[in-house]
Amino acid sequence: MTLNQLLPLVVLASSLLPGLLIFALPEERHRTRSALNLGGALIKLALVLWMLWGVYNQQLYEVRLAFLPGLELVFRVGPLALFFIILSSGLWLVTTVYAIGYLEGSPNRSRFFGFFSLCVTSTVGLAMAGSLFTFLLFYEMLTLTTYPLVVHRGTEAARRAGRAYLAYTVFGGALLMAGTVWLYTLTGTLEFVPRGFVSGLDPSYRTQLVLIFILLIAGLGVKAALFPLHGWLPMAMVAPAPVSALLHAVAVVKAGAFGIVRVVYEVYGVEFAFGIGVTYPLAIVAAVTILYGSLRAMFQDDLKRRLAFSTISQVSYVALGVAIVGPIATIGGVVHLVHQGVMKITLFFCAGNMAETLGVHRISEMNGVGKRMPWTMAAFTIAAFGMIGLPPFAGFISKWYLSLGALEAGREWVVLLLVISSLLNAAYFLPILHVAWFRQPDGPWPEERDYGNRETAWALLLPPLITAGFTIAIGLFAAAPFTPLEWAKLISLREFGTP
Amino acid sequence: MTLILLPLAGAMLAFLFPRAGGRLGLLTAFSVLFSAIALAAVVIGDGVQLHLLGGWPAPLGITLRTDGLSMVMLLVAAVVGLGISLYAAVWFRQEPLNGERFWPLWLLLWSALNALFLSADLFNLYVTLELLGLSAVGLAAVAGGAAAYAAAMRYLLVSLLGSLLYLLGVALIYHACGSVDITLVAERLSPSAASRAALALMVSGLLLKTALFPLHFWLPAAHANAGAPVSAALSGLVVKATFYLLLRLWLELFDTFAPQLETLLGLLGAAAVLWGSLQALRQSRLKLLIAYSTVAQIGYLFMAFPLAAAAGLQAWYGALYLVMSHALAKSAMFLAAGNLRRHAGHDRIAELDLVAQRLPLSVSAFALAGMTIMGLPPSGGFIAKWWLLQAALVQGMWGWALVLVVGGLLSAAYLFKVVGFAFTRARGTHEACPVPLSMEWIALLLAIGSVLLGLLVLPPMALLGVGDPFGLALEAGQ
Amino acid sequence: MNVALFYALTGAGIFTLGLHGVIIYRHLLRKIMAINIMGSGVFLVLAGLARRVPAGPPDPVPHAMVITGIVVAVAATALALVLLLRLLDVSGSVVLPDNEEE
Amino acid sequence: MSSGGARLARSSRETLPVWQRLLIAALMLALFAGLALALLSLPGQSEGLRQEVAAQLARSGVSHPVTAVLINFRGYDTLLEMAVLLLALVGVWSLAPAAQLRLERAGAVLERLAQLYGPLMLLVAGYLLWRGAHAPGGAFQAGAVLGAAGVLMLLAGRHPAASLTGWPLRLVAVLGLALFAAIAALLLAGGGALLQFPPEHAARLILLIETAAAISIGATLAALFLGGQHGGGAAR
Repeated sequence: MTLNQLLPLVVLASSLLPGLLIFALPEERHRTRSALNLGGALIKLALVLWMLWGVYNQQLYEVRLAFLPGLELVFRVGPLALFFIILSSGLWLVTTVYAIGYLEGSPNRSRFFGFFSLCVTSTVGLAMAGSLFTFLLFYEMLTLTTYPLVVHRGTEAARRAGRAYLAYTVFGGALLMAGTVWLYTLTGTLEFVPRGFVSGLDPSYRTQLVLIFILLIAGLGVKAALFPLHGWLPMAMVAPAPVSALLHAVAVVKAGAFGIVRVVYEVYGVEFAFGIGVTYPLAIVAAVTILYGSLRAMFQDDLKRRLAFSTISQVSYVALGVAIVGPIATIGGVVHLVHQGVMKITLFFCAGNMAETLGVHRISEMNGVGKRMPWTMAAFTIAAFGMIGLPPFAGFISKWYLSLGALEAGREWVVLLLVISSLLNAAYFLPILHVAWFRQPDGPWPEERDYGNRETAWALLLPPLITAGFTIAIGLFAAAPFTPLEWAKLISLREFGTP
Repeated sequence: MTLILLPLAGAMLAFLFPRAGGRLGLLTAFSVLFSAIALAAVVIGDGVQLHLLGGWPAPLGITLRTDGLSMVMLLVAAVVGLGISLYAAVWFRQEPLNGERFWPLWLLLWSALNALFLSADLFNLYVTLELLGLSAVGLAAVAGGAAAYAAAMRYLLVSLLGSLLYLLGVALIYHACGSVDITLVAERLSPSAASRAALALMVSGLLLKTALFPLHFWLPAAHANAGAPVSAALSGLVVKATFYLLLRLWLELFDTFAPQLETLLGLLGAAAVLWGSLQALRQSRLKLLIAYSTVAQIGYLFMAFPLAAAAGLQAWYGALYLVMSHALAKSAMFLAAGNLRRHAGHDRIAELDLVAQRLPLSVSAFALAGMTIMGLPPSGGFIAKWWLLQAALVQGMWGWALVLVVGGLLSAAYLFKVVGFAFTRARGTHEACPVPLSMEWIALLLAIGSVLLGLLVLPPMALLGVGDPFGLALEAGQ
Repeated sequence: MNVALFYALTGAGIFTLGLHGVIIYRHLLRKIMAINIMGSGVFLVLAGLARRVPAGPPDPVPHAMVITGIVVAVAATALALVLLLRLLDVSGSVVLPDNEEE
Repeated sequence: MSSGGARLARSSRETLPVWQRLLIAALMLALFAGLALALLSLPGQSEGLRQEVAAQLARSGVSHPVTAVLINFRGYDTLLEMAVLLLALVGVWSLAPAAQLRLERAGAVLERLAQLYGPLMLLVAGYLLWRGAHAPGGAFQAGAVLGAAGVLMLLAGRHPAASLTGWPLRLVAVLGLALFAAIAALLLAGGGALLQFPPEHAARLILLIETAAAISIGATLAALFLGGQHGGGAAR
């Protein structure tokens, strides 16, 4: 086995092994556990950066393991996979730092960090999956590994949320599996290839292919929180903040969105999908989700629930981008995978900071919080501006490319949709900023903890500042090499075969 | 052949020296595992093994035959049997008298299993069935108490009834074909009223023993009221043995006889999946929930019959893979449930939150085994479900596919009903009985085994194919 | 109708009667007896049909099977009866409870 | 005993509704009709395996065909069947302590009978065993007579000494199976198939096995009659 074949497996192992070791670790070995966590995350990031350089230089990292007769376990790291891996492993590192600070002194940390690592392993695994079968395996594993994180707090509400989460995701997984098996019986292969592998089928299979598409997208749509399959996401907000951050910025919702990109581009092929008329309905669903999420977000007082509905809305930009069918819109959709991730994780970190430091959970309690926690609110503000789509922040780039792409594809209504969505974004983010910066505090905070002369613990403050910095940087220098935008263009060029 | 004599000798010694039952049992368990592995090596190397007992060829003598299918079953029994023996050795420290009763019965049961998997003689199979059934009944009654005795009684009646139906079928076959050797009968059997009646009798007898819906009525009580090692053996191995026999008869003798019957078996299987899962969902006691889950899982096995008629190999592989992984997973589950029960003194699911946090290994074992039951990757159950689903969809049999999917969802519902409590916080302290760590590890290792089956698929499949038990070599390319 | 067939048909009848008894009686002793009757029916079929030889002594193999079967039946009956006694001891009942779960 | 009888009478009155009984009866009739059809479809004449047995009888070590089948040709069935018998004993003992025999005092007639018939039955058993090699008879018949003798003794109130019902009884109960299995294993180790009796020693080996089997069967049957483990009262 050559180094290039080994590398994907090592990347998987770099979070799998720490995860398993952490389970075995006694609860009170905090330092060892943190060392394992951070060490694994750093090693993974280093390896991924190495692969980034390799992929940029046309290297291919691929490994095939015999699994079932006729079905191999394929891991292949191309530009798209790497895009998602960078996002996951980068944000894993940041979130780990945050989680160590956040969970200081709370029980069951071995369990938490163990599943946390497994969750990242699943995410990276499904990013590297070179076939729908491999993808399915890790997709289901992701469900199982995130469940314990959702119910981690062990309260009645957490258990209810966990039940809802499972009901949705297991159902979605079953649909995805049914679709995958069905597809396999038609094609005999499940490997992702540019422009898809179903286009060669006899036209008489068209109806079946449409049904399979619906199954697959519905299965993925549960995790991507497409309307009406989004119900679990706001409920899952009972989880600890690092989990919300990870679930909603990186692992779960992005796994769904990423899967939709894979299915449209590398299973069906975008032209073929367009030809059998499934992309337009997908665009409609995405558009409805965008509006619905934004509207619901406006009426939430609970900060994390507002962010959750915002996620529902924003993740659908990805689906919208691929469903518009056009190279530029695709770049906009794909780049939003990373942009939305970086911005949303910042917001969740900040929300967590306020909850942890001041006991503030509701927007109505946030009066004057900017004076008490200026750094946190600064990061929050940057990310919120990015979400709204103000230049020069990251979100602007996504929306710009989506609009351009829509115009190019002759879908003017999408531009209108984006404008409305941005206005709605502003309508639910700006009031938060207003109360935080310009109102006076009502009195003492609900549950204030003392961190001396700092506004909160370093481990809690640093991560949002870093991600907020990224939000500015990847927007401002979008044209520099190795930014998400440039990489998305590379993906479009190399994997989707579009100019 | 040592596979039969070893546990038999162990049983006799355990009967003679009751106090040493545990040590003898472990010794037997390890030696059985070793000889099973040795036999597997021979089977892989040289193909199907025939052993003419007494040196007499069929039809006069009895033949033992080991092909891939038998070998897989023997290995499953050896691995699960070792796990159960190790567990029982610790479990019965608290109830030594029951331990003295357990060991001879358990080792006799094990010899019956091995004898059943090896035999290629219909009448001899009847004797092994009786040996199996009676030892299982004896084990089910070991725990004592009115509920266990009533369950064992029902089990005994069902078991005897099933055996007699089977035996009458054998009688008809002998008088129709002049032999009870499976291979010879397969050559001589022609569709006639006698052979159809034999088919009906033997199949219904075995269905009764395998507890296919609606003949499952005896199973939940019998499996749930026994001690943990016994439940594990009954649910993990004994029902699998009768299913194996049914499958063997089907493949060798009756596969061309009655296509309608295939559909019937499949329908009953589908009903079992749905009914068993719904019942499991309703249960408030953990062990009953697991027992009903067995009823449901048995249903999947029978759904393979109509699927195999159309799609062949994949469906059988799916069923066999389910047999293997379910044997491991279900025994792990019952053992884990035994740990929880011993710890808490009860197995009411809603009150398990008091104990689940203190036995993380047992809860992990339960959850990992649950993955197989739900058919989620990576686990043997996932592989099985993949094949079954593929077999259904390749023929456009949407109804079967739907049942497979819905069954998986239902199993997730009832299993997470239990797992969910593992994460809730214990409300204060209570009188807890300590559980030895070894008992937790054994359950966990068996559960890990069921997961590993989902990762290492090719070796068991290669073994399964030895001797082409499914008679579908031409389709093997698929 | 030859003798062998007559025995076999009688055996089938006894088997059916036994099965009938197993189903309709609730008393466990009757059920156990009914099962034994079923067994006798099977043995009669086995041994009866062994006489279908043209001449001379009958086919010995079914006879051996019947002997084996009888021993098994004796063993099973002994177990069943003792189980019944225990059940009677513990629960005071000679019928199976309807409720299958508790 | 009488209370058991009352229960029997009471519960037998709790019968099923008429329509169910009719339905079951109809089903049974259908079953019988099916079986009859099946039996009628069998060929009217059949040799079975008579010729094969006859051809090999000379090499089997006995001259009676049924015994040859039981102990030699299908000896493995018999081995397992001994295991079933042992299993019954194990099962029964694991269930219950020895039942208190409900006949408080045996009548004089019974005692006298036991005295008379005991030795006679032993003799009959021995004869049947010996005879089995070339005529109907053999280990099972002999064992059954032995068992009956044991039952008679028990009924007559002649319980065996406590020292005999523990370990010695266990040993006697496993003797037949153990010897059978041991010979089987030795033959296997000697390079032959399991239970492949060398023709020149077959007669002696079979007699040995049969003797042990008859003793075990007799002891087991009598012990089963007792219905529980002697001296195992602690379990109650």
